[in-house]
Amino acid sequence: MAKHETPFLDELENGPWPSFVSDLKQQAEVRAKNEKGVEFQIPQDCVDDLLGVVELSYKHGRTHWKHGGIVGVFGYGGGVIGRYCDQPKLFPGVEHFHTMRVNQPCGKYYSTEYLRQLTELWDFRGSGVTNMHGATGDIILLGTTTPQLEEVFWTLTHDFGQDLGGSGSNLRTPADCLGQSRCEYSCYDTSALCHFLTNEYQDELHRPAFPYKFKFKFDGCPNCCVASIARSDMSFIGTWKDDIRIDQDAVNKYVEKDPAYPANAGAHKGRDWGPFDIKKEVLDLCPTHCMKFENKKLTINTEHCTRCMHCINVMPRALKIGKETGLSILCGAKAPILDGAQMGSLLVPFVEVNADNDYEAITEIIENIWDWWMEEGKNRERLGELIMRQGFQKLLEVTGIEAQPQHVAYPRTNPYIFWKEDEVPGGWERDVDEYRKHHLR
Amino acid sequence: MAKHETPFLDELENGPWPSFVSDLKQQAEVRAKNEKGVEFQIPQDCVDDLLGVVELSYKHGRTHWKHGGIVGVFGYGGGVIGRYCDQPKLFPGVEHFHTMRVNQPCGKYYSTEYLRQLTELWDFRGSGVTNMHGATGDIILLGTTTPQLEEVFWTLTHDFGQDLGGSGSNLRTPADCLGQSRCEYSCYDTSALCHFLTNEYQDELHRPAFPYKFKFKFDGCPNCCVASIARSDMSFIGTWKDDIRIDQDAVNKYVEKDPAYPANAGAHKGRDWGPFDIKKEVLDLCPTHCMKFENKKLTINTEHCTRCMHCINVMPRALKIGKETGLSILCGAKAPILDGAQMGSLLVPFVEVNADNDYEAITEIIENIWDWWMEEGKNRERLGELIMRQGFQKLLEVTGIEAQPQHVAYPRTNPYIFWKEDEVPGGWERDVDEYRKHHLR
Amino acid sequence: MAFISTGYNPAKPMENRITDIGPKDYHDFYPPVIANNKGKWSHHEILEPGVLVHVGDSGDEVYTVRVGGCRLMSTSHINEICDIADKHCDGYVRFTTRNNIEFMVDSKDKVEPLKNDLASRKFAGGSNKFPIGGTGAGVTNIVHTQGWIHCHTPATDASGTVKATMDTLFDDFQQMRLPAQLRVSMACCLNMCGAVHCSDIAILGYHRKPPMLDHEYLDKVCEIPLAVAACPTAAIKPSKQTLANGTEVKSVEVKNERCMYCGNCYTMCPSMPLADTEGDGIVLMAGGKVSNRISDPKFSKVVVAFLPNEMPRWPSMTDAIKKIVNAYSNGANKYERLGDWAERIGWEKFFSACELDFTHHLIDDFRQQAYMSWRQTTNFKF
Amino acid sequence: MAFISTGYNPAKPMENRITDIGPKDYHDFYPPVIANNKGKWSHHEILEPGVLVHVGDSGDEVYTVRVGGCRLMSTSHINEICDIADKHCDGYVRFTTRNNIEFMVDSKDKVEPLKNDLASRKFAGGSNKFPIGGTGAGVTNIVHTQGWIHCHTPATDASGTVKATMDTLFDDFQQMRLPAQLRVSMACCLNMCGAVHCSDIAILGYHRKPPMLDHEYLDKVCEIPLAVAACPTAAIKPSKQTLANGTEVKSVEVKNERCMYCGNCYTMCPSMPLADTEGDGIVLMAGGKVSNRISDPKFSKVVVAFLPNEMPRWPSMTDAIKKIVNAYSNGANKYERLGDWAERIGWEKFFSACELDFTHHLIDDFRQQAYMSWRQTTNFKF
Ligand code: SRM
Ligand code: SRM
Ligand code: SRM
Ligand code: SRM
Ligand code: SF4
Ligand code: SF4
Ligand code: SF4
Ligand code: SF4
Ligand code: SF4
Ligand code: SF4
Ligand code: SF4
Ligand code: SF4
Repeated sequence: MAKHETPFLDELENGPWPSFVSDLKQQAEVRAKNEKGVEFQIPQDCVDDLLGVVELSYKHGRTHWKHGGIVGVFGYGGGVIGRYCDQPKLFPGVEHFHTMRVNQPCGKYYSTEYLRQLTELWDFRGSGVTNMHGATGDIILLGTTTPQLEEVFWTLTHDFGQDLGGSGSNLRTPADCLGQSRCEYSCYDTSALCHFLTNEYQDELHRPAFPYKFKFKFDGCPNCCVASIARSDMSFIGTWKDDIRIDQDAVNKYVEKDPAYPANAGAHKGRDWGPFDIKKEVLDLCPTHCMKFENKKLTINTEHCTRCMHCINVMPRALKIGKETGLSILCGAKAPILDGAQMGSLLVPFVEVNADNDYEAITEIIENIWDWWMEEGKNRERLGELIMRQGFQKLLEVTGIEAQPQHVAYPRTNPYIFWKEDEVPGGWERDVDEYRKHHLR
Repeated sequence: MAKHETPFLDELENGPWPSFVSDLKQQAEVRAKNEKGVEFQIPQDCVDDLLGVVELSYKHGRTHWKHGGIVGVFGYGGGVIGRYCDQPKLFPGVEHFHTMRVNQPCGKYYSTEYLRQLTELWDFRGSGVTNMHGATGDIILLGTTTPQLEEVFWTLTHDFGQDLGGSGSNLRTPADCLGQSRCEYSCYDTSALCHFLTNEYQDELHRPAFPYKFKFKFDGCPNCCVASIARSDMSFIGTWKDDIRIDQDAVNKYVEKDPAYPANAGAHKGRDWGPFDIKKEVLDLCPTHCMKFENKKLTINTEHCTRCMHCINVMPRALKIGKETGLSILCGAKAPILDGAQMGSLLVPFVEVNADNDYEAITEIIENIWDWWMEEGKNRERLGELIMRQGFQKLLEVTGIEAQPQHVAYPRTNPYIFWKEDEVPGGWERDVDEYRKHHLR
Repeated sequence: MAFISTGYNPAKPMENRITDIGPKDYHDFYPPVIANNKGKWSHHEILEPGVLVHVGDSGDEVYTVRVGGCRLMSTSHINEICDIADKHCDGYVRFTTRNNIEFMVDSKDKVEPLKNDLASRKFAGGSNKFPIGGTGAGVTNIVHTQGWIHCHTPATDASGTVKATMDTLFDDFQQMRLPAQLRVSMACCLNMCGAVHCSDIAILGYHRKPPMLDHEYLDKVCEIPLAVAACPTAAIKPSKQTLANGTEVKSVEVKNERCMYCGNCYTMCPSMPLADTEGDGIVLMAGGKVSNRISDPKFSKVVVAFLPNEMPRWPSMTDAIKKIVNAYSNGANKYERLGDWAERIGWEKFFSACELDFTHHLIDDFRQQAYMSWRQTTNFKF
Repeated sequence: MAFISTGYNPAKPMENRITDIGPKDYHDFYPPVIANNKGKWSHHEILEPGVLVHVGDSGDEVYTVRVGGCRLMSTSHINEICDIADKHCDGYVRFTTRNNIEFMVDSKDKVEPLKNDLASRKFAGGSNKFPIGGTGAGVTNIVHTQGWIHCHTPATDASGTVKATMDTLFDDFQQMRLPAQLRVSMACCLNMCGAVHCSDIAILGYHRKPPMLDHEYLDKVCEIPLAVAACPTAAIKPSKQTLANGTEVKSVEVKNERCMYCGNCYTMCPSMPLADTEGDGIVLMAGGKVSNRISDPKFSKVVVAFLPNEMPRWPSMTDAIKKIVNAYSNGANKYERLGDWAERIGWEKFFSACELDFTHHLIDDFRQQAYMSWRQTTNFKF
């Protein structure tokens, strides 16, 4: 028998999509039965109370959670989000209900062995409720009490070889698309770079020294499957410099509608869009119109290709990314609070990805940016806002990168150019009396 | 013999384009000779000295004109720009060198009789140098002395039936494209409306009561030959609501390359662009792709046509603007000082142009806007800047116009919507103690 | 329930402490076929909704079956995932960047049994545990945030709005009949913990009332200067207040007309709650994207300024979403994302095609760049 | 020279005063063929560069011969225009919105004599008085401002830079071989009295040094609060200054790093001149337009941050302009305006095609909308 009546939530058990309500109810029952004989370290009925508190929110149309206060594990400035219920009498099981952010493995592959370790720990020391995964990428262990935080951390580090993720004014847990592990489009090994930098910057991840949060995300190609361009202060997106590799035979297979060569790898199979038409579907949609198909031969004018991925996506068996691969770095993406949302702005059009020298070329840029931001960033000012405030030029200056037309979508429309004194012959100090000799008052 | 040596300016007598230097020299000579026996009311050698002062600027790379100070005609706050030379000893002929702005006739047609009246007056009481025309549209009489201002004004008003134009924080001289007088594209009579409003708002034009300058310009169609959309606080641009009228025979003449039907009325005759191709030159370039040419028949899906004029421009003998004509009003255009340039923003998608009721629908909008701007505009704040500061919604509110998707290029990308208290059920006043009953601290 | 210690000693926190070891090494979690072919994949195909094959240069194949994930997930559910992965996939599984679950097998014949197993599993309430789909030109999982399950600032629930929406769009999760990918995201407040600001369709929780002021406690619980500084519109200023009982306390005052209900103050100061039954609700945005394919990434636009919180299934919201998806599905060209379609036909036609009202709230008035969104041309459609 | 009065009496300014009568009525100035066919024109054709015919529904025709106008024009020149109009055009003439002069005749046979007459007239220095052209897909007259002829704030000359440029582009004034109209505008300071902010090519005078401060006179000549308020970047503040002779005066101080040399302060206060031989010069902008044809109107972009004032013929400036025009002429499609071309090929290719350097000055850093101009995509060309 459920502890709380949940008429509102019960409605959310209907319909085909997996019901979180059904899952929570099943979990409440599992805990109530406790067939495994777990020595629950937090209230056994916490999931019942979680359902109860959410039901109350459904009744009121308002949340019943309060501010966290500062809870965490010793020496770390992040990884835990404190949370308390504002009706603890009604729902004592969730009076304290902090979450722990556990740094997910790159690419989000798991062995079941490891997952079972995690679930066992979380049944024991937490609510047994998780997010797989949080929006930043972490494994979110949702709901435990303050005394359990260090215990969970101990088990994670000592027994699982696993650290917490980020929160607070830290480097946040970096995340990547699966990249070369299972994608033919990936221009570099996203997981290798993500893993390396996560380890390289453990101190930045755990000990708040930044003006605000800072996010890294790694996309293997411009399709942006981890949405790095929209939600990371530094976004690393794979690209290439040379020609798209064309297999002309395979192109013609597409043109001939060979069933083993479905357009866009079959992504549009669910509707009859008519037979494949290379002109309509590829050439005409190429944003730069840099392709030609003549005499059964496809040519691409590389000088004008912007590597948007469209043609490759449509004909993956025929077109392959170039061989001279690397990545672009874009800076400053963030959600709208406070000054409006930003996409990442292109800072580095192309840099090689070289694991052999520990990605030197990349870490240098990161560290130059951090130095500047830590020096100049105001409290709660994201990198994107600092760039807006001090100007894109400043970002170029601190990273030692030369201005290139690639940096802009279009040059400035206003002529309000700030010159530096040393750029202007004669400088700014002038003698007004000398001037007045030629220009009477 | 020239009064001043002008080695720099002399270089500007070379080359095919009409030389202003040659013209000024000819004028200096005419004044020196004075064959007509004019009793010059300002220094006879003022044009010599004008050449001298400009030559000095060419030497120094700096202007030699000083601020105007307040000069003008009695009771008017505009129409005269004061100007003094900063080397009056060297160039006494231009020590005082004010300009008068004379309100040009709509469409800028002139009879020679009238022009000769003007030149005669200006030889007599001014420098004999003009701008035909100023950037706003006025006839600019360039250079006279303070005592002549009233005299010129007297002659203009008494003898020529001609008033001054605007300057200062006034309505500026309205200007129009030639419109229906000689253009088949004109959707309304630009000159009639321009003339009517200029007369209707003589008080606003002559007596400064505005926060800053205010400009009207009138374009007969979206080709915008008087550039109203870029440089008038209120821009009136002709448009229509119904179908573009198609003469199918004439379309086919174009398609058949009939020499009497040159593409774009012959505007591209100077280069061989190949034979006319209706698909490439019209259908494919139509920004909304709303045209079809099948079985020798051209059709336009009016619902999707944005009346950009392209197809009509290319085939003026075949395509004509619709019959249900009117104009769109756009607000706020201005040059970049101070907050960056603005184009006009669409306020009224369509309004009829009805001379019979004195353009009531239009004057109402104008006056509502002025009321608001005079109430809320800061000193030296253009309408566009006020709209930016108080929001486009405010402009809709004061003009009583309902928000329409036509008002935006795209809806807002940020969700920072300001609600009015009365739009939100229950208003904003709430009882925190009541709230705390359900949400403990 | 007795406290069981790991060995951690609060008196000596540094004793035997292990820190800064980062995440698990991903190499440990690769199924063999992935480990063997990494960086050497030739191409892929979506065989049917939810089922992909990737072919290596070596000729190796990996078949992936993708299933919908309810990312708010119990350990029981995760254990069930593990059971399946153990049974079919040699003990490996992965999660996608949009919280779907991917089961991978290394040969074609293992696909059907896996699919059948997945499809057979239902929750007690009747919903699918592991619906197959989420690939190609369709709807995939909604990325979302905490909502009433865990956060202190939401203006709506996350899991509930998502469940209602995914039920509505379920057919498109299991089919690939849309013109292109359609990505729906959800964030329960303006902080926008999902990438809601650039999704094809975004559901956003929004407050519409300025904070209440708990004057009696404010100075005790909050740092007034921090609360004042938190406000992006400078609506808050310090002020003295006299309580009902006559005592004078230090507190703050809010200029309500300047407030945009962002909740920043509440994040800094618990004595300034904003949540309100009638004030709170949903904003719908549309037309954003993040991929660089064909067109540049772009922000979502607000297309419905407000819908009330209609618990438990938000029917007005799901209706509006359905209208948008239908209109898009009928109107867009193959490969055309929702935002690209709206731009092609013009936003004025978007509103009529989707049968949505345009109201003054949808006109930007935030900061100077608002100007860029107004129409600076006579090129518009009636 | 004796003062000759019109009758105006300064002691009684209102006596017999006539005011508020507005402009002359345009009806008085229409040539008969215009008056008769107004509002009833059927179509037109550009017969050759500078020569248009408009055909009325009635069958009437008006032939227009357009000639370049140097809008800084003496009465002698205007009288000559009148002579021509009297001779050929029944005493009517018009000026265009770009300061060209249009002579109209009502039958074809009057065209040749008119053209011959116009072409035959030269200034003593050798330049054409009335060059025929300025129509169609070519260069027309440059709209411009006062410059050193009359204004107190210019950073360069207007008439001189225009003459030098029109000499350079003269062939394109007399031909129609460009892909589309190419409109050049000129403004001698940031006030931009021409519509320079949306021209295909714009020449802009620009200062690069903050104002000098004439402390000794400042407070005598200027209203300090107005000068302070004039500054858009808040670079000016009131301050006390000690002159060489020891007297303390009220004056202002300018924070040079904040100054963007706009000259607003100088407009308000003559004791803050900015003009400087080395500091002043030319900014070139490109890619703007105002017509709504095909694409929306758009702003010009800064493509050359600075070129020195090279009197009297500004060769670096005319070279750069020539390079832009040539690259455009070679690269653009028929009907494609310069800005549309640059957008199609990408601004990165514009710079290489025109052989212009890209420098950090060209990246926007003015106000928040600067952000919109940065590149928020991986879609770029190397
Ligand atoms: C858990 C998570 C949402 C989720 O359900 O998945 C989350 C939850 C919170 N976010 Fe977030 N954010 C989460 C990912 C994001 C993302 C998405 C991302 O990282 O890709 C964003 C948008 C991207 C960005 O950073 O701009 C995001 C933008 C914010 C913001 C706005 C920051 C800004 O500069 O615009 C805030 C407000 C703040 O920092 O005060 C915020 C604040 C919060 C707080 C800490 C609210 C608070 O002030 O206490 C939330 C705690 C909720 C809770 O009770 O657990 N969260 N937050 C996500 C982290 C899980 C993880 O570690 O994997
Ligand atoms: C005479 C004049 C109006 C006036 O009241 O004085 C005028 C007259 C005509 N314009 Fe214009 N335009 C005139 C200034 C303009 C301007 C204003 C400006 O440049 O400051 C523009 C906007 C330019 C811009 O976008 O930057 C302008 C943009 C057009 C267009 C659009 C061209 C385009 O490709 O964007 C057309 C259509 C066309 O050319 O086919 C047009 C078409 C025409 C037509 C064909 C209209 C007609 O049917 O008679 C006229 C002859 C065109 C020609 O000369 O090639 N007119 N036209 C102006 C002549 C200026 C000059 O002396 O050169
Ligand atoms: C598994 C996953 C990566 C991961 O590390 O987990 C992934 C995997 C693939 N993506 Fe993706 N994408 C994944 C999230 C994304 C995202 C991120 C997001 O939505 O938050 C995007 C950006 C969406 C956007 O623009 O808003 C994304 C935009 C693309 C695109 C560009 C589509 C477009 O039309 O703009 C492609 C290309 C395509 O579909 O042909 C692509 C293509 C692919 C391919 C075909 C790559 C490959 O060769 O294997 C993969 C299968 C596609 C499929 O499922 O239809 N993937 N893909 C993510 C699955 C999410 C899910 O569960 O649904
Ligand atoms: C004469 C003229 C330039 C010309 O050579 O043609 C002109 C000349 C001056 N303009 Fe202008 N403006 C002239 C048309 C314009 C235009 C174009 C237009 O009206 O279409 C603009 C841009 C459009 C606009 O209004 O935004 C223009 C934008 C300015 C500005 C910037 C206003 C702004 O809000 O951005 C100023 C600065 C000011 O007002 O202090 C200015 C100021 C001036 C002053 C009064 C400078 C001053 O502060 O004393 C110039 C007097 C020069 C002189 O010595 O005669 N002038 N001014 C034009 C007026 C002639 C006429 O009446 O026909
Ligand atoms: S971002 Fe590119 S490389 Fe990464 S998974 Fe997506 S398509 Fe593959
Ligand atoms: S990647 Fe994009 S830009 Fe390059 S050829 Fe293919 S479709 Fe065109
Ligand atoms: S704006 Fe239109 S109506 Fe006016 S002259 Fe130009 S083309 Fe003709
Ligand atoms: S006016 Fe423009 S939008 Fe309309 S049909 Fe013609 S080309 Fe297309
Ligand atoms: S979006 Fe807002 S309410 Fe939702 S989890 Fe993030 S911070 Fe909390
Ligand atoms: S909700 Fe936001 S805008 Fe309103 S007072 Fe609080 S911080 Fe300021
Ligand atoms: S642009 Fe500047 S310098 Fe030139 S006339 Fe206008 S105000 Fe004077
Ligand atoms: S020139 Fe402009 S920015 Fe510089 S001090 Fe003067 S007003 Fe301020």
